[in-house]
Amino acid sequence: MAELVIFVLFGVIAIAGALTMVLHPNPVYGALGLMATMLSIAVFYVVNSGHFIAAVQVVVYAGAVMTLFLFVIMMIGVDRAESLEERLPLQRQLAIGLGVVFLILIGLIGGNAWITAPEAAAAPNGTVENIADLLFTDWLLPFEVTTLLLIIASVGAVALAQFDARRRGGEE
Amino acid sequence: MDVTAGWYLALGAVLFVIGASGMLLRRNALVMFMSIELMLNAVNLTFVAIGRHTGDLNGQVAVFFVMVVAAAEVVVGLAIMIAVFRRRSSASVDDLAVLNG
Amino acid sequence: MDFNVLSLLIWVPVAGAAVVVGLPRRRAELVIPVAFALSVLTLGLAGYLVFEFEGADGGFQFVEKTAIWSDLGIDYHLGVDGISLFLVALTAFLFPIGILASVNIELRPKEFMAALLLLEGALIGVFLALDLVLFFVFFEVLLVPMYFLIGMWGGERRLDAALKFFLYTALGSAFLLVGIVFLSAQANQQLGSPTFNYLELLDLDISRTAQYWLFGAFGIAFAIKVPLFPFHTWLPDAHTEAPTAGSVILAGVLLKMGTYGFLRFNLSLFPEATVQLATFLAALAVVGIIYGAAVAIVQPDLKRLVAYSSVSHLGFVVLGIFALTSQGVSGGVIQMVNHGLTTGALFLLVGMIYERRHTREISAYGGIQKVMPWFAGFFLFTAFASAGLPGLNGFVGEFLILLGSYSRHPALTIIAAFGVLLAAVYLLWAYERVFTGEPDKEENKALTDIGMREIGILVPMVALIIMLGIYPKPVLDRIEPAVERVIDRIEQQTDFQSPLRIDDIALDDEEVTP
Amino acid sequence: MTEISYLAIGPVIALTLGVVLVLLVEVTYKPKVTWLGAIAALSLLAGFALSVAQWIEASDDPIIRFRGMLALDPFAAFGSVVLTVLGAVALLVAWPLIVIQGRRAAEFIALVLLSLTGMILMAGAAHFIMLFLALEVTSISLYVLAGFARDNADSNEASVKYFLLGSFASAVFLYGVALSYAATGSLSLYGAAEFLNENLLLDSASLLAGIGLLIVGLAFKVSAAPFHMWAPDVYQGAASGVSGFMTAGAKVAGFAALARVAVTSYGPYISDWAPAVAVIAAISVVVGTMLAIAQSDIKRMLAYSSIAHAGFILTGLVAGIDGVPYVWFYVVTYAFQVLGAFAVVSVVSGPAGTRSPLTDYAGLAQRAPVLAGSLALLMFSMGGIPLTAGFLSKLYVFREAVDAGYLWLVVVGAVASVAGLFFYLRVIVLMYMNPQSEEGGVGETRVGDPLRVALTAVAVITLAFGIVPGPLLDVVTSALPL
Amino acid sequence: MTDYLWIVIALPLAGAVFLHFFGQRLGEPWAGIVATSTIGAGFIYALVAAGDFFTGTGHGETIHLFDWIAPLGANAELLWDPLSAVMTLTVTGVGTLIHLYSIGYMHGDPRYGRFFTNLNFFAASMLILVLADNFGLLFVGWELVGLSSYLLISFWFTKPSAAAAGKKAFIVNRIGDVGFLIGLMLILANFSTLTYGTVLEEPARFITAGTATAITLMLLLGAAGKSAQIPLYFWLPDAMEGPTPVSALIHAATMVTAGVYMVARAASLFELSAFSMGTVATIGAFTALFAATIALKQRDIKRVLAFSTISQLGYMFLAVGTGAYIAGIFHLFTHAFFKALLFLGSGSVIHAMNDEQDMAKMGGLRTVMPVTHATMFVGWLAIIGIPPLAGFWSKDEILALVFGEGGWYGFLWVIGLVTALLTAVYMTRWMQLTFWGEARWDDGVHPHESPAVMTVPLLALAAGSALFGLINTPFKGFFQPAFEHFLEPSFEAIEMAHLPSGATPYVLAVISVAAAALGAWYATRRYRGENAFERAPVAEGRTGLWRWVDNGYYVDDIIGNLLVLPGKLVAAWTAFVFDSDVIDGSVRAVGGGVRRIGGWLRPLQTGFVRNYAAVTFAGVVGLLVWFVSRGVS
Repeated sequence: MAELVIFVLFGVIAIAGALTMVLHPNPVYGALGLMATMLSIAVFYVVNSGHFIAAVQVVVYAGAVMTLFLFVIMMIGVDRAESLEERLPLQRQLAIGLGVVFLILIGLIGGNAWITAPEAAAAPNGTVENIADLLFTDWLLPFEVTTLLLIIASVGAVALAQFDARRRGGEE
Repeated sequence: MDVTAGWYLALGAVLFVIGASGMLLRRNALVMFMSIELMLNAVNLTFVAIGRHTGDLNGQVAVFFVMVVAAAEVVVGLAIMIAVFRRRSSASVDDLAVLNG
Repeated sequence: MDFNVLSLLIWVPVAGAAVVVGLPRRRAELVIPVAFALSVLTLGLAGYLVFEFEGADGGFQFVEKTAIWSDLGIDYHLGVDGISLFLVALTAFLFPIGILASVNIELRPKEFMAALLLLEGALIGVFLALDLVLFFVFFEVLLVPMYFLIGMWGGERRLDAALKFFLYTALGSAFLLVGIVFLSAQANQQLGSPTFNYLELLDLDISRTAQYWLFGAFGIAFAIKVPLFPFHTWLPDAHTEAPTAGSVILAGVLLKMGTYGFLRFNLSLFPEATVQLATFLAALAVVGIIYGAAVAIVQPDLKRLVAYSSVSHLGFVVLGIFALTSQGVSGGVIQMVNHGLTTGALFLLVGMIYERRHTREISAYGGIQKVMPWFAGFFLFTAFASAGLPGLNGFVGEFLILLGSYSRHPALTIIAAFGVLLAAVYLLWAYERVFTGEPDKEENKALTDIGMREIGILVPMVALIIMLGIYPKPVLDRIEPAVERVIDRIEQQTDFQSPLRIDDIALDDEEVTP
Repeated sequence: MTEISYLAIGPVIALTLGVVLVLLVEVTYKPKVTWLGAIAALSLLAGFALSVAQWIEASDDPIIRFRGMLALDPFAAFGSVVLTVLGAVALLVAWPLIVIQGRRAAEFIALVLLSLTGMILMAGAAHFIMLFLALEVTSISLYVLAGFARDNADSNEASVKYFLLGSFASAVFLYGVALSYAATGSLSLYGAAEFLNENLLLDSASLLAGIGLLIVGLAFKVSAAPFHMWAPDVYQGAASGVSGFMTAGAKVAGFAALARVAVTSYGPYISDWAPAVAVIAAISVVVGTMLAIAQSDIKRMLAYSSIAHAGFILTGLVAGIDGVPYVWFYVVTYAFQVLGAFAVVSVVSGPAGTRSPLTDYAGLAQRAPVLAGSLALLMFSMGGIPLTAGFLSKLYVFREAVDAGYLWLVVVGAVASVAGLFFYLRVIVLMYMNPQSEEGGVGETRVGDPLRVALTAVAVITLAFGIVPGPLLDVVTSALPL
Repeated sequence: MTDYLWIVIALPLAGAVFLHFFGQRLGEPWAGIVATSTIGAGFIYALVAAGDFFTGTGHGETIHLFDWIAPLGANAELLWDPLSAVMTLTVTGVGTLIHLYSIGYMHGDPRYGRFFTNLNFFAASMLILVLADNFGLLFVGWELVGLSSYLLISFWFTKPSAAAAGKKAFIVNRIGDVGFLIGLMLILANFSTLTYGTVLEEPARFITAGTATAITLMLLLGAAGKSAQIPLYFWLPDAMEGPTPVSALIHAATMVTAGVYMVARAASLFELSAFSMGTVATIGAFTALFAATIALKQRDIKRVLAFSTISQLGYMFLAVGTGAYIAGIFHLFTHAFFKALLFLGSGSVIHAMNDEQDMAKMGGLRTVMPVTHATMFVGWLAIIGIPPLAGFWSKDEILALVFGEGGWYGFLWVIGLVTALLTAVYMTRWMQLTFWGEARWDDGVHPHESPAVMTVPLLALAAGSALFGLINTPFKGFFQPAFEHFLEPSFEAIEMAHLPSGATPYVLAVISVAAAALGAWYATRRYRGENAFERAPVAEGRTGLWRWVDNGYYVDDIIGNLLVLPGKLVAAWTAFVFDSDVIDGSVRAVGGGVRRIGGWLRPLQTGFVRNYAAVTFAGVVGLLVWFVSRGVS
């Protein structure tokens, strides 16, 4: 019963946050809405015994990523309400129509059987220990591959966004 | 009334569709990007819910990796946005339509 | 002697192309002699082939078979029978002539000769291939040198013509490819292993419906190549814009790939559909005969006129093939050779006059028999050969075709006979306008008659035209057994009975009752 | 731990080492760019050698390593052989572009190597999350490469578009992974296959929806219609020197992943996914061809043609496991062709250029016979003219599709390939037969040595495998996933 | 001897080949001498080879030379029987004389050698025609004489009218040849071979009367083309553009009789169909009358003779159509002499008048050209049928045999008789305007007698015209019908027409001679004095009927406007509207359409990334629809 209350409450918050992001003319509000959604999802993680990822969700997503977003919004200077008028023909109808059809299709799936894999008696316990246990055995290789992603992120960021300083150096 | 995994899956699907619609509806590149993040979050929720149902912790580990990917993507993505939009004071992708046809 | 003469026939010219391209720039004067020598060598090989060919055998001879792309059952499988023998010989014969006719090419002669030699190898390959994919490879790849021949060395509208030629024929090839692939899938199901081997595919049991579709797929490719009405419009453009050697080869050999394809593949592989559709194709052929001739009559351009005459003549070939009688089919085969010679010669002649006056307009000429009597003589001779004058080669084929197809398509054949009349009309009318009267234009008065080189080009063609007209027996004797096999096969596979079997003719008079 | 196999990740390690070295050397010594190239070349060479070693090892004893994460099978080994060679040729092609990057060259080289690493992992991934990671490694590097020329508006636009749409597709792909996970309870490709082999699903909706979304994600990477919209803009907006690599690499890796996922995990459901793949193939072929005809810029034309080729390759995939060798054959030969074609473009319109109007090619045959000859050969091959690899590729995939009962798809493909000839021939017409060839044409014609080597390699591959496909066929027929 | 019969063909053929290469170099008169001697030698050879037929001991034999188109039974095989012997002798005999004559006539022509090449070639072709043992080889000769005719008519090719006439002759002949070809198709379809041996020996074994009618009518079309009968006669008058010896040899004596020969040769086929026989006879009779009426008003010295030839050929058709094959061949034989004579004589006149052909500018030549006039006088008497000259015997035999058939043939006899009257009129007019009366020469024209090389053949032909009738008189003893006996072996199995019994033939002879005499008398009266050449036979002026006759009943105009012109228009429409717009237009439309579709699709690639996302998402949804519908049970 408690879970139902939590699901409804944070479910509504999550959807509201998501809709705010999509519909609010000001990207800053949008970012905040998304942050609300993310925090709600963190709550759901906790409910589903995903303690570790709930923490990561809060720290990385809500904390770092969304901050970064807000920072860039400010930096580019689009921290103000913008027109939501649609200039592309059919675009809005398509977006809503396709979204509805997509939901109906997913609903059809859910109407039968979401999960055909065998059901377990108990939910897994996503503590740091348990996660680490998996992460450094079964998931060793993906864990190492993430380093590649980090290299790419840093090299990419430098290659794209680093201005002036080194170029000046190069040109001298 | 038990909250089963299906509930979370449904919620995930709704969030995913909202994210996808955001891609189509908003012309602000940053908002579009946030929509993608929303979609990834929706999928993450799905993963966790399925993992709960099947008693499989791998679902949660997968979420961890998605987060890593998302973080890297955000770094690069925002770098691209900065490189492209910094001098424009606008983040409208509708302004980027020189290449067409 | 034991050597792979068929392979040599294909690869000597191809290697020749490589040699020509490899000649150093400063030895440019060697290009034409080398190319010519290699084409003559090929002709020699073809001569050897004709000479060594066992006439009474209707099957494939000199067969070579090596698995090349074995995973799909694609073999390097060559063989020659009475049907392909003379087409190979014709090809080998026309190329040295084409090369000699092109000695005045100024733009990139090296590439020109290389393209010609490549074309020769591929063309011979088409006629020798007994593997469907191999056939298709040759069939398709020769578009490339031909495309360049038209596109680089052609007339004013060469770009459009080259593109149209390539795309139109490639469209047909696409259907052919689908048909071939489908056929091999059938083989996979029935024989248990994939194969494109013509001889093995003959054993397939193809349903009637599938036969219709396959006949259509193969048929469209070949009908475009022939070209049958209404797929003919690429032909006048391509023929007209191509350089002389290109036109000669195009008309002389390239079109024969279509009729050869019909005969080799459609008749043998899809006998049921052939019997059912024979009248339809014969009808298209007859429309082509009359239509091509009628359009040729009013052409203001000499080369276009000859091009349209090809449509008409090839109609005869198709009519003969779909007569499904021994005489008709034999006539079709020999007419392929004949048309190659006569129309080839006509294109050479048009090329010669074009070189002098740089116009193909009939109205630009008049009375040039007076200044170019030799040229006029050759032209008239060739025109009559083309119009099917007895004693010359064209007649033998047309006669066999008309008489052979009457018993199967009486009404159509009677209409086709008027093509013979129209041929006389357009050729003689053109001759009258170009050659007779007093030369009234200044440019025409100054024309010089053809020289020794040009006569040297024409004489072998004329000799063959006469020889085939008077004594076609060696050719017919070699063609017939192969043709008989085709007809036999149709009779075995269907309930069709060919009228006019050769055996009937030999019947003792006494045994015949009305 | 026997699950750790250094051989299985040998090429990845080699390339990663190369990346790290390039970056460190650059930071430390700021050497001439040639040195950086040498390091990259060495790492590619090592990667290639290790890939060959993988092949030798795996053809006897294919196995999954890293606890179900990475396959060490002929399929993966072949993929990494091809990709290392492709990477080497791509670096040769991109060399003039690298040189003009100045001090940013190290980053460029590093990103190329990184994306290659991702591609190699895509070919070997045996786990959906592993595949997702590999996909992202590849994609994110390519996003950066597309926008590498920061000052070029076209490049900017391309990278934004590529990034947004690519991430969108990744999210869709990931949702597919989730649905598949829901259906099978496994995130491993082989785990899923095992589950599906052992259990007959009464209700396969979530599985099939998952398959569908997975196909979308990978079809996006290989630019199959209707998930192709990004491709023309991105290939055009990227610097000419690197668009070839983007096209070719993404195709090889994308099809490798698609083939493995489709035939190993979902092989039993071929009757469900093959029709969908066939429709995608048909749409790709038709849309790619039709739009290519209407182009006046050769880069866009090549992009649309690559969409059509994606369709042709998918035609082979509808036959399932039987078609995989021919998918390989097609995608490998095509990858080199498209790389070669863009190489010519990068000369004519400059390595950093983004536009390459067809008019630049008028009379190219006179100004640069080598370039024109190579491009003509590639055009004929892409058009499917015999004696080129392009013809045999088409023949093979057509045959497989007919065998699988997709005659209609083959008819569509065959007709479209003729229509396609129209624009391939148009390039040749311009280069060889243009009436204004004397005055027309402004493009560059100087060909450097690296490019010469690359073009020769491409031409040899195109011709050799068009005439003697046997060796490659022998290899691809055994390059099957475990 | 007969084994080497091919020599008869080979001689002129070799002459033609030799002269083709060396004729121009040999020049005058050697080229002519070579040509004449080859055909002359052929004549002698044929004469010797025919020895057995003269003694009545010979019978037909075939000589196989080599296989030609064996599948059709069309091989190079010669048939040597009395019929072909007669034809061979006529061709070579008259041919030799005309060759000889040409040596003089062609004097000074720049293409002297080429002329004899063609003339020799014609002789060879004609010999192939008459010696063939199957319809295939017959058709070879049939077409080759057409070719020679074309070459010789347009010999003076710089004259546009000559070139056009040659073309017209060939094409009109080809119309007939198409019919002939269809006939051959029918023959092959029914007999499986073209060999005479099978086809002509009791054809009833293979075919019904209906089939025979079809075959023979088709063959008749061919014959009508070659022999200038209605409806394909109109090329022959134009053919007079050729040099006069050509007109004499080809368009009077030999080639144009090929049709008659062919009908006689295929008698056993024609016999099976009464309808075909009637058609042959009727066409012959009406052509005879029709051409004779046109001849009445012609002013060109050669055109009169041309129409006369058509008319006389009509007699021959009438004969073979009646079953009077031998009489037909006999008339063919005598006609060869007197018509060749008349043509050569007119050639002599033309030569003397500096190539003038208009009779309005002649007259009174009797005195300056005595030899020519004398020989022409013989020819005139022969053609109008005055006994005992050749024309009388042959024409009268035909008329008598036709009369004897009765019924419809009785009507045809009347036409024949009227034609005989008209023949006398126009031939007398011809003599009157050319040789008699006063001279109407142009200034500067000084007629003179021709050289011996021309007059000797005239004399020889005149002798033939005068005497050869006697070889086939219906009497006993010395004047027995030798010609008939000679030919009989060729018509053994054929039912021949019979002469009426009793005195009727003599009465008929008297009637026809009277008609001829009447016509001649009337014409000498009518065409005397000023401007006789403008005068119509009855009534004055160029009005009404006579205007029609003057213009050959406007047949050429009708054909030109109703057949040729619409034909050209249809062809032009086909070529420049249908072919280029409809057929090629649809090809281009397909090509252009593909491009246009590309053009239409291009704007869909808008460049807006959100559109791209929408399309992608639509693809996602589309794919999901498929997959979910497959998965949801």
